[in-house]
Amino acid sequence: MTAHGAIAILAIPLLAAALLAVLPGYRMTARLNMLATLLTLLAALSLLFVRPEPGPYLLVDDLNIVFIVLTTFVAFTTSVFSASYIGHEIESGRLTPSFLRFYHAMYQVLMFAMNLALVANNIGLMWVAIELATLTTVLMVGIYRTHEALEAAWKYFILGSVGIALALFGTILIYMAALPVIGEGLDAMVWTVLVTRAASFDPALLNVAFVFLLLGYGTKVGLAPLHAWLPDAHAEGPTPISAVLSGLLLNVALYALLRFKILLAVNPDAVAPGPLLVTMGLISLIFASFMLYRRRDIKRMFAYSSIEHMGIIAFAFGMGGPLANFAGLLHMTMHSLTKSAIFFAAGHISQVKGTQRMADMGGLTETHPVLGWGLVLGVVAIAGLPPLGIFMSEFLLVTSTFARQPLLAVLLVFGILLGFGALLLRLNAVAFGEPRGASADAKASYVPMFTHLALVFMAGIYLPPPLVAWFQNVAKLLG
Amino acid sequence: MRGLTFDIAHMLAGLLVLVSFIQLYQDRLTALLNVFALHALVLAMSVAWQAHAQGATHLYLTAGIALTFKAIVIPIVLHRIIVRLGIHREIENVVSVGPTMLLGMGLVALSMVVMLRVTADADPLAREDLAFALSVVLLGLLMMVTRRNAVSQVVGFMSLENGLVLAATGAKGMPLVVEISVAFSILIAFIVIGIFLFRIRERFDTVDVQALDRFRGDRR
Amino acid sequence: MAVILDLAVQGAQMLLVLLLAPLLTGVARKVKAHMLRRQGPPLLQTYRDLVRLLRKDVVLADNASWLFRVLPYAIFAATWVAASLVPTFATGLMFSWSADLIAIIALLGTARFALALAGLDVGTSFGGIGSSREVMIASLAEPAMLMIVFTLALIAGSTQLSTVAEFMQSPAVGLRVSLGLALVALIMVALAENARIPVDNPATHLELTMVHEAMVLEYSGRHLALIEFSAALKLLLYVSLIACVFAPWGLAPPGASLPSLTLGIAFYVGKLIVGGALLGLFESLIAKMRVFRVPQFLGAALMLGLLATLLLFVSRSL
Amino acid sequence: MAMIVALSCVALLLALAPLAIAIGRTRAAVPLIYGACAVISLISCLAAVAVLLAGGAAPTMTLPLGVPWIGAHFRIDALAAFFLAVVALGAAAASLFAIGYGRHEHAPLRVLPFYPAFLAGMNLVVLADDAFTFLAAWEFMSLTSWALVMAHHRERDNIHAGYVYLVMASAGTLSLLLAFGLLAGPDGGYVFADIRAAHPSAAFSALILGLALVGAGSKAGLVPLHVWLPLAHPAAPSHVSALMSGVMTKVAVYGFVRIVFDLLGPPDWWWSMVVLGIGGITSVMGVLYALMQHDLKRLLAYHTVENIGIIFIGLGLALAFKAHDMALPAALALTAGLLHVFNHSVFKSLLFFGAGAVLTATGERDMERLGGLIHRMPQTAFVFLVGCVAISALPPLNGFVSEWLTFQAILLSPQLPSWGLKFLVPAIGALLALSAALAAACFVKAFGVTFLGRPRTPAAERGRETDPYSLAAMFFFAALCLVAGTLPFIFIDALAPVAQSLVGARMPAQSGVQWLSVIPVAESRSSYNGLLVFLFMAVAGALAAFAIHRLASDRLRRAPPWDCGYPDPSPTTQYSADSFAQPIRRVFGSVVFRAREHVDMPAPHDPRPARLQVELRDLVWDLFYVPVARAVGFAADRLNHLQFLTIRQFLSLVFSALVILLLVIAIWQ
Repeated sequence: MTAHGAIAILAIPLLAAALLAVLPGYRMTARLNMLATLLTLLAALSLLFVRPEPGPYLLVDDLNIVFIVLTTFVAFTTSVFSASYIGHEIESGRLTPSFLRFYHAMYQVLMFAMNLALVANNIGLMWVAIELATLTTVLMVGIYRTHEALEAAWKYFILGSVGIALALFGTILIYMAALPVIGEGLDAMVWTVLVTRAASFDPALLNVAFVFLLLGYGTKVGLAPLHAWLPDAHAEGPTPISAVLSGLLLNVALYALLRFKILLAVNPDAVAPGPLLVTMGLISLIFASFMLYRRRDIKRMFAYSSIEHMGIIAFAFGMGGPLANFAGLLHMTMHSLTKSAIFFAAGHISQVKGTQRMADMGGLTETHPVLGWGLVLGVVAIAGLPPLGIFMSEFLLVTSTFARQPLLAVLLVFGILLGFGALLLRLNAVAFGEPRGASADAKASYVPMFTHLALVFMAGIYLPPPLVAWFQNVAKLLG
Repeated sequence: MRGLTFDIAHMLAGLLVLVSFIQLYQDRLTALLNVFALHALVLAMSVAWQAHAQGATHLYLTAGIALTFKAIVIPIVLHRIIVRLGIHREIENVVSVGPTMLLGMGLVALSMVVMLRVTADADPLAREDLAFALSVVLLGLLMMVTRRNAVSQVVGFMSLENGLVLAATGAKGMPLVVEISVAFSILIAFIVIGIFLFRIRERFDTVDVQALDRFRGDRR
Repeated sequence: MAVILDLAVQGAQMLLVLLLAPLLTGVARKVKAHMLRRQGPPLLQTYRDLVRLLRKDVVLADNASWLFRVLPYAIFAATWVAASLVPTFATGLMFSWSADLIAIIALLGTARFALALAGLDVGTSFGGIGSSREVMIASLAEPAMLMIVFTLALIAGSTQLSTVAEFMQSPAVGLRVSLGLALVALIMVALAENARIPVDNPATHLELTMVHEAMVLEYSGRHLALIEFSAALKLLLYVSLIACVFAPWGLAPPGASLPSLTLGIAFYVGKLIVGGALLGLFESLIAKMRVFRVPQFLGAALMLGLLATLLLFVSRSL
Repeated sequence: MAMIVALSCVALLLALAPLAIAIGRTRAAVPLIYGACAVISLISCLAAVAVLLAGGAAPTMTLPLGVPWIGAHFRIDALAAFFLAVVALGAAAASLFAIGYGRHEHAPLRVLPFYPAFLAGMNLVVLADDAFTFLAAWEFMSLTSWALVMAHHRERDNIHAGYVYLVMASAGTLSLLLAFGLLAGPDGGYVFADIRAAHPSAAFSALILGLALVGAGSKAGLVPLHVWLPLAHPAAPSHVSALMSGVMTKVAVYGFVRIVFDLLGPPDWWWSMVVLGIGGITSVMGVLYALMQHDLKRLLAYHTVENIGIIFIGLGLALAFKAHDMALPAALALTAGLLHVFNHSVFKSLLFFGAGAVLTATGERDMERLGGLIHRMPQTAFVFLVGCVAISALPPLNGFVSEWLTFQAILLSPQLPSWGLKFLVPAIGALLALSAALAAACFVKAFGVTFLGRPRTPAAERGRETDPYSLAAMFFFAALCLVAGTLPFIFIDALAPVAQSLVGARMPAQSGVQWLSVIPVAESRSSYNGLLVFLFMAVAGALAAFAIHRLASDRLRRAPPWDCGYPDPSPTTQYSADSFAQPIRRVFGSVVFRAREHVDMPAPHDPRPARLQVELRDLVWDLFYVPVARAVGFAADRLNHLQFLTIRQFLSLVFSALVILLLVIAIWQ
C-alpha cells in the first residue's frame, strides 16, 4: 500500500492553491476553497483506514494521524466560516477582490504547509514546512494593510524568522548527534530511524539541540516569553486566520516539539525535557492569565487565552505519565475546536458591532441571542467548566499532578483560576447587561461554530473508545 | 594534510566570528552593509573549503549561493534602499559599542564552553565549526537586539543565518535538503522584508522599527 | 388507678401554678410597699385586677390584625405550659418528661417571640421601641440562661428538671463554686426576663424607659389580662425553678402518698412567699439602670454562666 | 430499581432543558416545564425515601460515560438517599411554587432551560460514586445556577453577583479537585470504592480536610467564604433562590460529609476543633449579618449562613466523638446535624417562597418599603409566620428539635478526653445559644416589619394575595414544619442507617418510645415530646379562649390606636427595619461591623431635617477579598507594560531566554 492518502492531503491543497490564484469572483472561489478543504478532509479520513508505510519523507503514525484529522477538519469548518465572513469583508470594502484571490490561494498553501509539517518523516522537511506556514500566515496577517496589521505582520515576521532560525540550528545539531551513530546521509534526518537509534546519541549534544528546538518551535507555539507576535497577529489578521492560527498552527509547532521530546525521552542520559516544558508552560499560563485582565480588544483577549492554554498543554506534556499526556492530547484537541469556535463567534460579533473593542459591545444575549449564547458557551468551554471537554482534561491533569507535585499543581490551579476570573469578567460585560453598540442583525453561518461546540460537548460526556485507544497509545509513546 | 585542512577551516571560521565582531563595531549603515558583504564572502570561502575538505561537491553550490546572493546582491539592494530612504546618518545603538563588544566576548566564550564540552568525541573539524557557528548565530542575534534600525536588524538576521549555513556545512554529508531550505528561506526572507520595507515606506517616512511600534495593540 | 392519681396530681400542679401566680406578684408588691412605708394593696388585689380586666370590653386599634388578637392566647398558653412543667411541689409528675429545661426555656422564647410581634402589629413607635429592646435583652438573656442550664445538666447529668431536683436533694451534690456562679447568673437572668428592676420597671409608664409595658401598650381588656397573667406565671416559673434547683427541700418524690404531697404543697407556698418577699426587698433596694447598661448586666450573667460551665467541663467528666 | 428510577429522572430533567428552549416562548411553557419538574422530582424523592427506609445493599450502576477507562459510577447508599430525598423534595416544592410564580417572569427563556438542568445537576452530585462524575456534576450545578442568577442581567448588581459567585464556585471546585487528586493518588483511582480502600497519610488527610473545607465550605457559605452567597441568592428568581439557599447549600454539606466522614477514613481529633470553630463563628456572624439587612431576600440569604454554621457544629461534634470512638454520641451529633439539614431546607425554602410572593405582590424586596401585608396577604402571612417560628428554633416546630439535639450532643462532650475540646465545646455551646436567640430577634424583625404595622408605600398597600400554586407549595412546607416538629422520631429513625454507615452506630430507636417522645440517650437524662407540648399549648389556649368568652366578655370595639396619647398617622413614624435592629447593632455591631453612627442635628433655627447615617463595614470583605483584588489588579497593570515593548525588546527577551538556557545546560553538564 503506497502513500496515496498522504500524497492526496498534500496534492489537493497545492492544486487548489494554483486554481484559486487565478480564478476570479469570490462566491465561486469561496466554494472551491470549501470543496478543496472538504476533499482534503476526506483524504485525511481515508488515512484512518489505510495507513501508508513510512517512507524516507512521509510518515503516518498514531501520533500525527490525530493531528492530521483534526487539522483538516478545522480547516474545512473554517473555510465554511470564511466564506460568509469574507463575503461581509468584500461588502464592507475592507478587502479588494484581487487580495481575496491572494487570500484563498494563501489559505490553501497554508493547509499544504501544515499537512506537510505533520506527515513529514524528515526533520529537515518538517522544518521547511513550518517555515512555509509561517511565511504564508505572515502575508495573511498583513493583508488588511492597516498600520496595525502591518506592524503585527512585521513583528510576527521578525520574531518568527528568528525562531525558525533557532529551530534550524537545533535540527542541524540533531543531525550532528545522529551522525556518528547512523552515518552520513538522508537516514540521519529520518525521524523513524532517529527514534530507533536515539539511545546511543551523544546526550550533551541532544540537550543543546533541544534548547534550540524548544526556543525555535516554542516561538511558534507562543510560549512566554516568546509569545510577543501572537496576540497582535491574532488581533489584526482576518478572523478565519486567527482561528487557524490558534486552532492549528500552534498545534503543529507543538507537534514538532513533541517529536523531539520523544527523541530525547528515548535517550537515557539526555536532560529530561519535562522540567523545561513545565517551567515554560507555567510561566505562559500565569503570565497570560494576568495579561487577560487588561485586554480591551476581543480577539487579542482570546489570543492571550490561547497562550494560556498552550501553557497548560505544555505543562501536561512536561509532567508526562499516561494520565498527564492523555490530558495534554485531549486538551489540545478540545482547545483547537473550542478556540476556533470562539473566534468564529468573535469574528461575527466584531462584524456586527463594527469594532473589536469590548467596551462597545454589551448585552449580546439580548440583541443577538444565537451569537451571544454561542460566545457564552464557548467561553464556558474554554474556561474548563463541565459538561464540556476541557473540564475532563483539566480534571485529569490537576488530579494526576497534585499527588506527584503538589506545589506545581497549586500553581497550575492558581493560573487557571486567574485566567477564568478575567475571562468571566469580560464575558459578563460583553454578553450581559444593557445592550451597547450597533445592533444590526448578523448575516452569519452558525453551523461551524455550533458543530465545534457540539463536538466539545460530546467529548466532555462521552469519548468514543477508538479515540481513547489512540490517545492512550500516543500517551505511551510520549512516555 | 589533515592538519592543514583543519587549520584552514579553523582559520576561516574564526575569521567569520571576527567579521561578526567588526559588524558589531560598525555604527554607519553603509559601512555595516560593506562589512556584511565581507561576512558573506568569508562564509562562502569557508563553505567552499568545507566542500573541498569533505569532498562534497554539492557544498560548492551553497558557497555559490552565499557568494552571489549575500555577498553581492543583497548589499547592493540594501544600499539602494537606504539611499532611497535617505538614511546614511549615524545609527544610534541602544547599547554603546564597548559593552556590546564585551557582551559578544561573553557569548563566544559561552558557545565555546557549551559546544567544545558537548562534542567531545565528534571529529574536531566539525566541533570547531559548530562552536564558531554558534557564536556567529549568537552575535547575529546580539546585533538584532542592540540596533534600533530596521535595516541593521535585517543585517543582523542575515549574519545569524550565515552562522546557520556554517553549521550546516560543518555537519558532514548533511543532505541537500538543508542547503535548499536555507537558501530558500533567505530568499523568501529577503523578498518579504523588501515588500515590508516598501509598504512601510508607503505609510511611514522611516523604516525605524520604533515608528512601527508607535501603533501598538490596545492603545486604541 | 395509679394513672388516675398521676393525672390528678399533674392537673393539680397545672391549676396550682395558675392559682398561685397572682399571689406571688401580690406578695412582691406588698413587700415593696412596706419597704416604702406604705400600706400597699391587699394580697388579693392582683386577682381582682385580673378579673376586672377580663370583664371589660376590648378596645382594638383600627388597623390591628387577626394576629394581634390571637397572640395573647398563644403567649398565655406557652407560658402556662412552661410553668406547669417545672416541678413545684412534687417531682416526676406524669408529663414532666415531655419537656426538659432547654425546652422550657424555648417555650418562654416562643412566648416572647409572640409578644414582640404583638408590639409591632399596630405599627406605633412605642410598640417598636418595646419589641426591639425586648429582643435585644432576650438575645443576651437566653444564652446566659442556657449556660446555666449546661451547668446544672453537667452537675446532675441531666437536663430533666425532676432528675436535677432529685439529684440536688441527694447528698451526692457537694457545695460547688459552679453552683454559686450559676445561682447568681440565674437570678440576674430572672430579673431581666421578668422585666423587673433594675432591667425594667413593671410599674412605670415613663415612655423612654419602659420595655415590657411599651409592647403591650395597645392591649386592653381580656387580652391585657391574659398578658398580665402570663407575666405573673413567668415570674412564678422562675421562682419555682430557683426553688426546685437550689432549695429542693420538701419536694414530694414520684408516686408519693397524699400527705407527703400536701406537705410538698405547703413547702412550695412557703418558698413562693419567701421568694416574693426577697424580690420585693431587692427591688426596693436597687435603682433601675439605663437601657444600654442592660447588655453589660446580662453580659456579666453570660460570662458567669460560661465560667461555671467551663469549670465543670474541666473539673469533671460525666 | 431505585437507581434506574433516579437516573431516568435525571435524564428526563436534562431532556426538559432543550424542550424548554424549543417551546419557551409559548404560554404553555411555564406550567408544562415546572409541572414536569415537580412530578419528576416527586418521583425521585419517593425512590430515595424507599431506598432509605428499605435499607439493605445500596443500588449501584455504571454507565460508559465520563472518564473513558473508568466510566460514570452511581450509587445510592443511605447518605446519598437522604440527601437525594432532601434535594428532590425541595425541588418538587419549588417547581410547584414556580408554576404560579414563573408566570411573572418577563424573560422566561433565561430561566426555563436552566432550571431543570440545575435540578439535574444537584441530583447527579448526590448520586455520583466517582470523583469525575461528582466534580462534573458539582460544577455543572454551579454553572446552571449561575445562568439563573444572571437571568435578570439588566441590574448591574446581578452581574457583579454572578461574577463573584461563579469565581468563588470554581475556586471551590478547584480545591475539591486538588482534594480528590490526593484521595485518588497519582495513578487515578477515581472510583469512591478505591478511594475508601486506600488510606492517605496523616499529613495528606489533614490537607484533604482543609481543601474539603474550602471547597465544600465556599459552596455552603462558611465564613469567610460566604461573600458570594448574599449577593447571588437574592439575585436569582425567588424559586431559584429557595433552591440555592435551601437545597444547594445542603448539597455542599453532602460533599463535605461524603469526603470527610466516608472517604477520608478515621479522623484526627483536632480536625473537629477546626470544624467546630468555623461552624460557631459562621453561625453567629451569619445571623448578625442577617440582622443588619433590610432587603428581605438578602436577610434570608445571610441567615442561611447561620444555619450552615449550626449544621457544621453538629458535624464537628460528630467528628470529635468519632475520633475518640464514642460511637453513640457521634451518632447523636451527626443525626442532629443532618436533621437540621432537612429542617433548614424545608423552612428556608418556605421563607423564600414567601419573599417571592411578597415580591410579586408588591414588586418590593426592601422591607423599609413594605408593611401591613398581613391584611392583604393573610395566608402568605400565616405560612411565613410558621416559617419564622420554625427557623427561630422555637417549640413546637421543627427547627427546635434539631437544635435541641445539638445541645444534647454538646452536653455529652465533657466525656471527651482531649483538653482542647473541653475548653472549646462550651464556648461553641454559648455561640450556638447566642445565634439561636439572635435568630429569633432577626425573624421578629423580618415578619414584623414586612407583614405587621402599617404599609409604608403605596406599593405595599396594593399587595394582593398570591396565586394558589404558590400557596399550595407554601402550605405544604408549613405543614411539614409542624409534622417534623411534633413527630420528629420518624425523621430521626429514618436517619439511623446514615449514622450507622458513617460513624458505626445509631441513635436508639425512637419509634417504640411511649407517648412518641424523643429520648436521645436515656429518659432520666433528657427527653422532649413535641407532640405533647403542641397539644398542651393548643388545649391551654383553646381552654383559656373558651372560658373567657363564656364566663367573662367577648365584646370588642374598634378605635384609633392609643400610643400613649399622641398617635401619628404617618406610617414613617413606625419602627423601620434598621431602627428595630439598632439596639443589637449598638451591642454587637460596633465590634463586628465597625458600625459608626453619624448624627447630623441642625441648629434650632435651621429648617433642614436631622439626619442619622449608619455606616457598616464588612470586615471579611475588607480583610480577605479587597487585598486579593488589589494584588491581582496591580500585577496585571505591571505585566501589561509587556504588551507595549518594541520588537527589539521582544527579541532581547528571546535572546536572554536562549542565553539563560545555554548557561543552564553549560552549568548542568
